[in-house]
Amino acid sequence: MMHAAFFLTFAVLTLAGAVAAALLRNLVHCALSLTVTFAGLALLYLSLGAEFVGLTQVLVYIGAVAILVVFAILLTRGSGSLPRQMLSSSGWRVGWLAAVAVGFVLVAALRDAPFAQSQGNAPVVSVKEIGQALMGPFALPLEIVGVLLTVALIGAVIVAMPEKPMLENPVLKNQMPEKQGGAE
Amino acid sequence: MNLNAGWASTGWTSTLDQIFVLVQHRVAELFPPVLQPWVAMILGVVGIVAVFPAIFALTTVLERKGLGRMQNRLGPNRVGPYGILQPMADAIKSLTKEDIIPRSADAVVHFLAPVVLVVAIFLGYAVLPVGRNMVLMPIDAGILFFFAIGASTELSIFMAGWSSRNKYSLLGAMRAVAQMISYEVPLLLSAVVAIMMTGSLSPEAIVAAQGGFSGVLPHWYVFTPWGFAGFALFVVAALAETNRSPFDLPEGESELVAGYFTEYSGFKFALFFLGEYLGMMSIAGYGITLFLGGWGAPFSFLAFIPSWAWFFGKLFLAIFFFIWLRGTLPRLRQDQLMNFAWKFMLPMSLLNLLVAAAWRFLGEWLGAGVGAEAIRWLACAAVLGGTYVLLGRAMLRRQKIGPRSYRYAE
Amino acid sequence: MTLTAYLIVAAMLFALGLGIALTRRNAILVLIGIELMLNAANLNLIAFWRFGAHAEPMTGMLFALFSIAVAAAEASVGLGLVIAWFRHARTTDLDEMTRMKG
Amino acid sequence: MLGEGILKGLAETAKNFAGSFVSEERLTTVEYPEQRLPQIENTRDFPFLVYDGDDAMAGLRCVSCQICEKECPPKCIYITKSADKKPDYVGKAQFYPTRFDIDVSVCMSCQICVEVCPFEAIKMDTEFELSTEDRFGGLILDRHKLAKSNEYYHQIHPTEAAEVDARLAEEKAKVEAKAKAAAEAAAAKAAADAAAKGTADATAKAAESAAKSAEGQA
Repeated sequence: MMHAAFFLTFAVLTLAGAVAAALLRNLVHCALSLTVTFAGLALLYLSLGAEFVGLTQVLVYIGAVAILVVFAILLTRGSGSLPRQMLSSSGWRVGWLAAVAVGFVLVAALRDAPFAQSQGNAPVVSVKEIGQALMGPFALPLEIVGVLLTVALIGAVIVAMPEKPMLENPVLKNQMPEKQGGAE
Repeated sequence: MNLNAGWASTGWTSTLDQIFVLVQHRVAELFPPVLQPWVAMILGVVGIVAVFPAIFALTTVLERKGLGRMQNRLGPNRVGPYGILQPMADAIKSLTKEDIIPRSADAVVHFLAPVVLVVAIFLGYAVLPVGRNMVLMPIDAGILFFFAIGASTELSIFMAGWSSRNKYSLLGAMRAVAQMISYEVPLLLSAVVAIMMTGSLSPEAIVAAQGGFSGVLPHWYVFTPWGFAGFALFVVAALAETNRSPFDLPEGESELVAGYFTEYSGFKFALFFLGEYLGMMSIAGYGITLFLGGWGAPFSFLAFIPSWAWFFGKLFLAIFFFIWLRGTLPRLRQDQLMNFAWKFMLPMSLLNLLVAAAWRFLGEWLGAGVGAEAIRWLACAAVLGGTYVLLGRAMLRRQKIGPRSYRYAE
Repeated sequence: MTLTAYLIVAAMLFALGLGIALTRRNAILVLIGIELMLNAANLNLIAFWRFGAHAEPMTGMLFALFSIAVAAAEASVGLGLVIAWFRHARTTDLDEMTRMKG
Repeated sequence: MLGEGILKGLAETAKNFAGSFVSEERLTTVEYPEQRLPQIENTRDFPFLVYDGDDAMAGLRCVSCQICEKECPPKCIYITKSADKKPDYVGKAQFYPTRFDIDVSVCMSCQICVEVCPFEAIKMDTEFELSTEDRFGGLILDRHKLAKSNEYYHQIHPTEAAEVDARLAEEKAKVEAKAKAAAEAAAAKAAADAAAKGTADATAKAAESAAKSAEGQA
């Protein structure tokens, strides 16, 4: 009973945040409601007994991704409210139709799907066991994730680095048209 | 609740040590069994919500008096004996002030920001062991919980700065968020050494691992080379993380009025103030837990003093150190701040991880014995100290400023 | 609560994320939609970890952790690309990103 | 080495912190309402009006020339000139202010009014505890509040007041000498006239006033 109440609260929080992110006009509000969704998901993980994942969700999504999104919005001057026609792309009816259809199909399929469900308690996984698993059987994925994160870090820095002006770029310099003289 | 094994003391000292836990149990037993865990939980929450704001109130006046003494002044001494009731006056003032919301502000976000900040910071206390068996929520990944909560305060600071529709607020918030993100990396990495050595993310386990004495001296992590380096890095990163001087750029009065809470007044401003000090105290509490033995006594012959008294004593010392630094150091520049985070703190904390790992394996290879211990100690200290000197020299070289040249004068 | 309830929440979240990614014009919002879909997948993983008949208790959880790490990398690179594009074209509007060159 | 300066600074503040408990001399502040620093002689903040004699309103040196009102940069002086005249310190008939208000909350203490006053009538005060709850009643000082005796002026700025008095006496002496010379000339003329007309009234009057002013000067 208690668990059901918690589940309903967290699920409503999660979905309400997502709906708000879909409908709000101000981009920063969208980002903040996205944070609500992340928090709701973290609470769902905690209620499922996945303590470590829930806390990682908070640390990574609320602490880093949400901040990143917000910074990106401000850096691209998108913090004001958008006019209605700027909100959605031209094919938004088709898009929402597709999304609702996918959701409907998924929900309908899941409702009747015969999953083998264990009714026992949550599997107890201590942080120590997670660490040992990461260093033992999951060492290779861990290394790959490490490499991926490093590459992403360097890639993001290079992509977002200010571009050199054309005149300093040796390749583009030769392709520049000759300066038009005689401008008064 | 099982008391720590090997903790031998007479009856009344252990009663005094556990007095709050016992009171909690006695009160909870008055209720039907179904409600008992909830009552115990609520009592714990009430305790934290009462004690730490009270310390905050005391800290504000002590800070002002301490700063005054450091600047050869007396500090506030008008309200009550020795000015000790100053927080009351401040509280009355901030509660009776008009609550101003700028006309163009985003009212909802503007209102939510201080609330979210204070709630998040209070959550951080949930896993902080303030005494033996005195932790509200003994979870396995307590330290991770604290860092996750700490990371989420950044968002509320952004909310405050953005929703005010004020360029100073926004600049202050941007500075604060950039600074907090930059210093979160060394903060986490410097804490990791203690976690590595304990082999647990639980604050209680970390405190327990630092228990025990060799001779009269305790086994605190701060007394090892990697522990000392980790502690120093943690303190610097904690200062930056809580926007304390000398890293208080986000609220640099001379250029940003008051940073992200420029547009807040009255009770909301008081909430920000409260949040700032509570954040400082919680991060100091975790620093104590990670490196200074938590609630452990510093000498074996003083172990009869209750554990909570030790914790709060250490907390007050940490707060005094923060005040001392504030009275001493001028504010950094933004470029110095970022340089320091990425070019000094990050390499140092990464090296410290390496040294901590080396310490562990050197201990296995060299075996026990005073000579082996000394070699291990000196080797680790030499690596850390040498790198500190080299990196420090590099930092200082960059700062050297040539003689000023004038284009038109002279 | 049953496994199905969690899965339905995840499915609805996925549909919402898909809707955002398909319909919104701002590139950052599209990234937000993709994040939501990834999170829905994570919720599925954790729900199956909790309720599934687990021969290996660690795998589901660790998969979710790796998924979070990958999502973080994806977000950082994606937002870096958006900022780079904005610097180039002064817009984050996907309908206006019609040039292949540059 | 990095951090050396921080340690030095920490030692310095620690010395201050501990020292402030040991020796009172280290404390640079005074407990204001109870303790006060002695004012230096040149302390000055807001203007006041000097009067001579006992009656404040009768003895005001101000002749309502309104130069200060015009020169005041923040325009905080308000003067209304009288319709009638009354004799000033040299006995010359002058206008006097029926209204002389200074809005001290606007005044910026620049002292230009003092510099431009040709009659040494407006001087700078040292009174600074002017805070009040009443903005318009308490901070717009009228001529009754502004008038302060020459003795008070001597008390707060002795050197400056002595200089002012000397200057005024000199001026007065000059005026009197002139008056005397004029009187004597007049007397001579009057005597000549009296000789002609046989009336000595004017002579007596002039001689009397000259004697009186000589007495006053002494």
